[in-house]
Amino acid sequence: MAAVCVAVISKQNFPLYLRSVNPQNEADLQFQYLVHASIDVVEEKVSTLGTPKAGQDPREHYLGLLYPSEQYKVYGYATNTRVKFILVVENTTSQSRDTEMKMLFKNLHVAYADMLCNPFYTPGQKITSRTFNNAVSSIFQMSKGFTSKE
Amino acid sequence: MTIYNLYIFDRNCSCLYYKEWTRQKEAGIPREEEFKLMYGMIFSLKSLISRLSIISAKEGLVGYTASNYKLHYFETPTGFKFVMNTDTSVGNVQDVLRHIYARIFVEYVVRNPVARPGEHVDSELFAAKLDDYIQDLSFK
Amino acid sequence: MSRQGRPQDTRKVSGELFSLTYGALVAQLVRDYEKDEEVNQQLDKMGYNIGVRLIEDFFARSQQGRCHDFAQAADVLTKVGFKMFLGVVPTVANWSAKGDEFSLILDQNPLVDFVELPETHQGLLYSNIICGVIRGALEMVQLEVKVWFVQDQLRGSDSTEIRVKFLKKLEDAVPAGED
Amino acid sequence: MSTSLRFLEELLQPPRCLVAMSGLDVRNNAVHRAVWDEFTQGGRRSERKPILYRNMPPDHLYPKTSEPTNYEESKPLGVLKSNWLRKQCLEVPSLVVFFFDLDWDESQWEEKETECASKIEVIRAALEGRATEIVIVLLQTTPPIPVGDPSSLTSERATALCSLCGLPRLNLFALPFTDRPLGFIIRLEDAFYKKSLQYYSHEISKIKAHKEIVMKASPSHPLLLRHQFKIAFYTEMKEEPANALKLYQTAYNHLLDSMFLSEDKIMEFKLIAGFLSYKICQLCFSEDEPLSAIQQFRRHVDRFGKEQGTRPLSFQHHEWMSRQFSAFGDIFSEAVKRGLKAIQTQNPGMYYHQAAMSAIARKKLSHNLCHEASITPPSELATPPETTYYGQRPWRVGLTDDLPSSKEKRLTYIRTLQAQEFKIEHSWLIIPLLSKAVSYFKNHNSERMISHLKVLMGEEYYQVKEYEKALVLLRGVVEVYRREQWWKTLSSVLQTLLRCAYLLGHLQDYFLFSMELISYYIPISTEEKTRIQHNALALFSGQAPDPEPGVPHDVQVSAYQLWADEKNSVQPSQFTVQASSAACFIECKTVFSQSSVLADSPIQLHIYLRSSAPLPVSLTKLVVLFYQEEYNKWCLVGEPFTLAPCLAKNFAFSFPVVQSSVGDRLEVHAVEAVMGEEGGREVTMVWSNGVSERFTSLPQDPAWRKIRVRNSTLIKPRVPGLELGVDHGNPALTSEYFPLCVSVASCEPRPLRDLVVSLSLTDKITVDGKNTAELYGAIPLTPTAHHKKQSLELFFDSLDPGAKISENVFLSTHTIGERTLAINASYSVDGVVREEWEPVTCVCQKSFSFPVSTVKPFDVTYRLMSTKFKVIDAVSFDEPFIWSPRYTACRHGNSTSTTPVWICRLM
Amino acid sequence: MSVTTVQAETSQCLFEFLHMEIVSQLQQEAGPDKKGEVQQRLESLGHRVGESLVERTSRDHPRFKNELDAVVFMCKQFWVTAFNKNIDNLKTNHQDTYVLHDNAFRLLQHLSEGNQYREEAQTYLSFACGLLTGALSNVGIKCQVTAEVTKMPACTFQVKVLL
Amino acid sequence: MGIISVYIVSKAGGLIFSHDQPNTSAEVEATFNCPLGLVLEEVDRQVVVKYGEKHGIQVGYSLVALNGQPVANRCIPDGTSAMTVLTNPENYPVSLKFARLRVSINERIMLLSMFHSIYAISVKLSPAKHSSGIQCLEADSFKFYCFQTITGVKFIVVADNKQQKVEDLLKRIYELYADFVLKNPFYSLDMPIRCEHFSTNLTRFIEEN
Repeated sequence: MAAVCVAVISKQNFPLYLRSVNPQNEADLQFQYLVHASIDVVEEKVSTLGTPKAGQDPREHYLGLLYPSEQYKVYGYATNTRVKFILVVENTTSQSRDTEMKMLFKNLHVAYADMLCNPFYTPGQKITSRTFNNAVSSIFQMSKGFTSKE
Repeated sequence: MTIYNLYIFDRNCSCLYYKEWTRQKEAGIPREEEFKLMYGMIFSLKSLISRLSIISAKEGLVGYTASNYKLHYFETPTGFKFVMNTDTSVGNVQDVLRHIYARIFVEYVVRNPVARPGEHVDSELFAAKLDDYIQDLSFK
Repeated sequence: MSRQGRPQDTRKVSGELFSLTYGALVAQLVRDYEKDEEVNQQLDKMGYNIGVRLIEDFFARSQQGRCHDFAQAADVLTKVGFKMFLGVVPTVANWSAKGDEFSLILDQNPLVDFVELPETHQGLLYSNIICGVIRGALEMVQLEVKVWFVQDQLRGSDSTEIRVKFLKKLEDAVPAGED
Repeated sequence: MSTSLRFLEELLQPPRCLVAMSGLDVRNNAVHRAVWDEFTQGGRRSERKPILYRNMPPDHLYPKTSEPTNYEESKPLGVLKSNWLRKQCLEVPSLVVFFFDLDWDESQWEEKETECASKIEVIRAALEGRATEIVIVLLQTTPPIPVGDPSSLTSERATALCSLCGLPRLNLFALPFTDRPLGFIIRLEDAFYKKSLQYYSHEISKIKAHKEIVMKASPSHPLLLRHQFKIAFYTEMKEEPANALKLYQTAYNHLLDSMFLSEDKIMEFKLIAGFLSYKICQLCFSEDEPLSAIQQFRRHVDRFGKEQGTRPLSFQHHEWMSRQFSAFGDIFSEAVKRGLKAIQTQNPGMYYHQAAMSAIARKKLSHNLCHEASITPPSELATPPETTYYGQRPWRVGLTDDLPSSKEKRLTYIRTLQAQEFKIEHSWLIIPLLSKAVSYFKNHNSERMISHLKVLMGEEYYQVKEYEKALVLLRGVVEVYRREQWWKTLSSVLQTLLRCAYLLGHLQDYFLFSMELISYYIPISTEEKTRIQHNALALFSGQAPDPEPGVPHDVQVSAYQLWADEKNSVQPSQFTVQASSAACFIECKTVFSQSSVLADSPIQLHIYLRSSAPLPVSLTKLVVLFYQEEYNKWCLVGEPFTLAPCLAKNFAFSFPVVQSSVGDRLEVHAVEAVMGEEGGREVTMVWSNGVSERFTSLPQDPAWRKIRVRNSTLIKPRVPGLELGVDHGNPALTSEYFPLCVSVASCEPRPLRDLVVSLSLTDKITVDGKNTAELYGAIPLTPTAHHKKQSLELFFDSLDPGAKISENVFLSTHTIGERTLAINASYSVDGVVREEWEPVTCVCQKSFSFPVSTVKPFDVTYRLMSTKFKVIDAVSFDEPFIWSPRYTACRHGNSTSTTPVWICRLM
Repeated sequence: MSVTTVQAETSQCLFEFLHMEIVSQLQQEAGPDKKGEVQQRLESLGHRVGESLVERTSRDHPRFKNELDAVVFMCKQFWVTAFNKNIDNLKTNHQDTYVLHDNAFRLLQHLSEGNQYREEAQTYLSFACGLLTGALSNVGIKCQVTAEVTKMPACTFQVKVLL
Repeated sequence: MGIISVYIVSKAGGLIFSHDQPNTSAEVEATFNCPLGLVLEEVDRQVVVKYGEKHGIQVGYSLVALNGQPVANRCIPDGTSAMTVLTNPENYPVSLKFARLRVSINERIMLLSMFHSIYAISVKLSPAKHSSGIQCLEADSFKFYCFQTITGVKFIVVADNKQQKVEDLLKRIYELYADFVLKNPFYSLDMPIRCEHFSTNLTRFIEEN
């Protein structure tokens, strides 16, 4: 499993940050569409506080798999502040473990919260922080590291 | 123990606070004069001591005893001066004065946003806290 | 209660309000003033006023007495002062030959935990308030000093260095009519 | 070849038992026709059995049976014969029903008897080697022999006929032809059904037997798969879905284990797997286990998704994938039609979407791989022959590997396939899938997903040159992306739209899209923006825009024409665009200098325009429209002006208050700016309410950000320059004419006109509905009704600056109490706001109210005293006493006066 | 006192001094009788801080069930992070109004235990008001917060939810 | 040794008798490199440490010798001021001897007259009725005892904290004064005391204690 795109989406569903592993290729635009489309599901899940699946806390930030497509799997996460994180991972046949996804999201969340604390950042604006960027890069790295079960 | 009165001076000779409890005798001059006089005396005593000391000039004034009263002196590194008069039976009260500084003065004057540095202390809260403290000291 | 168990985190948590408020303040000043220099000045000024009060709190908490030596003062400032309020202990270094000047070196500065300077404000001394505080505090113990930033992590340096210079020893005010 | 990747018809529908009917002359014989119809589409469907009837001439030749092979040594050449399913469903009957017109009381019984027997013989011959049974149905015109009458004749002849045809007695039926045969028909059908079930069971057991043998031979024999499939299929025919499902599943699993994926075998296994998976899913849904269906399908595509197969034909893989998805979409939607509840994250739309995505992938590949082959197609473009085994490569037939010849063959076939593939217009495969997907997502409020799909559709339409369709489709999604500020996506959509608009020669759209594309928000290169803006500007100098890069040449030509026509069209093209609702490249802010203005002071209004486009823009006109039309004439910039890039331009307006609007809030309704000149192409950009603050992502221009919008201001009345006073000696006395002196002094710089001072009683005291106070202009000699007023007005036609006048009015009250009077002075005066404007006439008001209390004129009290001046409270008859009255005037501090005392006596 | 509590203490008073200084600076800038302006600026500062602070404090807190859940969070974790203590009492009319009661509000503790400095005290609540609006708006509750000094150092914050 | 000095002050505030126990007042000699690291200051005819501490040299110590030469009146024998020497880096390293000097006689007179007036103030400022003035002034390391006779003469003893029963001691000194001074026909009141007997007896007496 390897994450290929990370996105942060504001309360009002503006794209605050969207980065794919290699931005220059045209897949980048595709991710834009993919992520935007997945907001539908996020909203659905958040509004109904998620469809409580077996053993899943409906109030959890982690929203699980939003949208399985042939190439990619799209995962979602929503903070208490209605900010949404989207992770797109390559769709290997193997299932990526929720625990791992959660970990990735947690890191992302921490990075975001810190970023927000930068006094020079205006909430609701595009995220340009270097530190945050680095955090995302390391998330890409980490995701590669995860050995996935068949 | 009997506590007669308390003077608090800041580093610029001004008396920020004065309070008396069981003072028996007035100096017979206006308060302001009295404060100046007190500060002057303290100042002179300090220099007297620092000159007379054979060890070093860092000598600090602790206080003095007269026939019927005792003056206790405590000075903070930042130059706040606490002068307290008690009856002669009282022993060393440095820690009492320190307490007044650290737990009452700093808490309710220094940390009181409305109180401007160098201004006369008029915080009722401070007065109250101080009074409580002095009161239950007196019972000891 | 989802408080992180990590002990050094609890300090952070309680320190957050301070550093965030400070951040908000700086950002505000940056918006209000044209030049970064003005902001730096303002910060120093505010720092001074804080230092004047803070030193009292410091003595109230610690059993420190007045220092009669600059080296000693530096020692107390870092080992007790910084530790108490910022939770970090800067290293004292680069004493001047005359022994009247030294540097405080912070390899970690809680004030700037989250801060990233905007490109347009490279002249900004974000943590300049610290200088003011030191100045104000020392002045209260009869030490007139000059304090300024030498290098700042925010501006790419790998550590933050604050320079403190001893100017003169101040005297107690002499009451009117005495000589 | 690609066609063979399609799911077989026979697979898609649940199979039905095949029963052949023979001896019915449907065309010429009305009775036969009726019978046939009754069987095939007769009523009482609920009671009918799943049987497929086929009418076959008695001499029909049924497919031959393959002579049983010896399994020990034979190597199977494939999994499934490509015609097998077809045979089972349409050709090999489980039962043959022979219809024969024959009544029991037939006169030439013997002839008929033999004729029938011979026919049976023919059929039996045709069915050589099959377990298919034959039954005879006698069509009889005479009504049936009443029950319970064992007519010896009937039974006799029946047995005879059977023996002659070599059939058991039970295989003979009689269908008396009445006007309602349905009852009989159904009974017959039941009988038939039993028999065909027997047939299929028999087939199953036969295969099972074979299977046993094979199993003994080797438990992983390739033939097993074939057997399992057949067994499962027959079971399904026998209408035992649960069992069928199990069997298919075992087959599928067996396939997964036993599969050995050599280059060329992949295709075959993939197809078979596809069949099995399809069957499994279909049955799962019908068995109401949607989740296991979905699970199976995911497993299926996950497993085979990576089996690309041979590179040069990898487009086939994606075609296959696409088919898998869409097929699953179909059965899923079937289930939904049957009432299954789909959810946002699990609905058929998803699978159609995936099908489309695979189709798109296929398209890409085929463009890359097949282009070359299409230019030089293989010499003999002979379509390869149908292979005997399903899904096998034609070049594998009877293959002995690695012969140069077969290598050669292989290549040509591949090239052939490629050439064919290249001819396909994929977009037409993709679009329907997408629109299906859309239709399903519509039910699961997935606006964004739908827009995404529409974008894909739009792109496809564009590629097949359906520009109108593309335009309509894409225009619909623009707002979705704009609203949530997904600028990247928005810009890609807009760029396609712009191309469409260009190719269609739509002037207005063309401008609309450019206008947004060149704005600050759209993240495209400045060069690109410059190019676009250049084109957009060219429009207004009457030129046609340069073609958008990347538009195919053939269509360009027509585009040129379209633009030329547009230009030469008789009436000039003028249109209006809502700039404030789009991310327009010009932004507008409206600022009134004050939050409120006085009626006689000038209104100051600033309009700021800022263009974020790379090139300067020249505008010909600027108009500010207010909700109060009377102001519209004031704010207008007639002469052309230019907006430099990223430089705010400020238009300051100042104008007088229209007196009629005093008290209102003056509000900007819209700001309009015009590009292009009269008579030519002309576009009016409209900012409603004069602001474009729709988007939060601010331009990097703090100065612009700092401009605070204030698009309305309150118009306050002018401050009156008048002193108004009332003198009176409160309190008033009941029923006196209480004088009130009203005085007015002007401090206006100019004479004031039609000054009216009005005085009125506000809170009144009434006694039984009648007012107890009136006002009088003057003391009436005889108080007649028309004098009495609750309010009265004093008219002074004009008053010079500094002049002062006063006048008396009178209040008469009948009851004591406190009353409030209101006084109000109104007048008009000319005010000069600016020298250059003609003076305005302002109406000013000044008013206040004051209390007047009414008291009794005086009080009389008295005391009674004895003659000794002792106060007493009663007097006695005939005894003198003293009466001492006391008068008190109530006004002016109770001055009392005591009159002399009176000595009185009652007698 | 454990180390951490000491540090919590000190950083608290560090904050108090900073706040104190900010106030006096604003007052100087604004000049006399510009109280409203000062308070407004304090609020906007607090607002920004609130936004950030809540993001961090609510990081590990499960998604809020509803409005009340969020407000309760503000009274507990959030207030603790900010001021090392809970809000002592929360009342609501179950429509749009919540009243948070702090029996000993940090920034009033050193001021008075009666009515002295009542005038001035108001200013020292503005920051906290901003803090709350910031935090609440960030969790999606648009609201107005007004504070009122009851008997110092106690005070109440009234949260009025805007619909 | 407990007692440091004995002073007698006339009721006019003049110092009429003073006796200092010869004591080995603290002395430190050390070699210094440039920079000195101590802040020196010239206080009436002496070079005194104003700020900074080194080698046990404390604030208030005065410079007594520079490279072995005695420093008198702020100058080394050749008349150059010590400060000028120390400000010039070439002169380093330099060996300096610092000592905590006893107050000069004039200063002593000044100080005690100052105390005389402080005494009066301390009476004035007394919050208690009919109190005397300062009887025992307390510093960190020593005490300053004062006994005033009815006639207004002040007997003053400076002693370290170890010294016991200074009050009686003062009485004894008073007796000595009465015996050897007042009874001396040549002594005129309020004049400096110059009687061998008195001083010898006093010294002996102090030694005894």
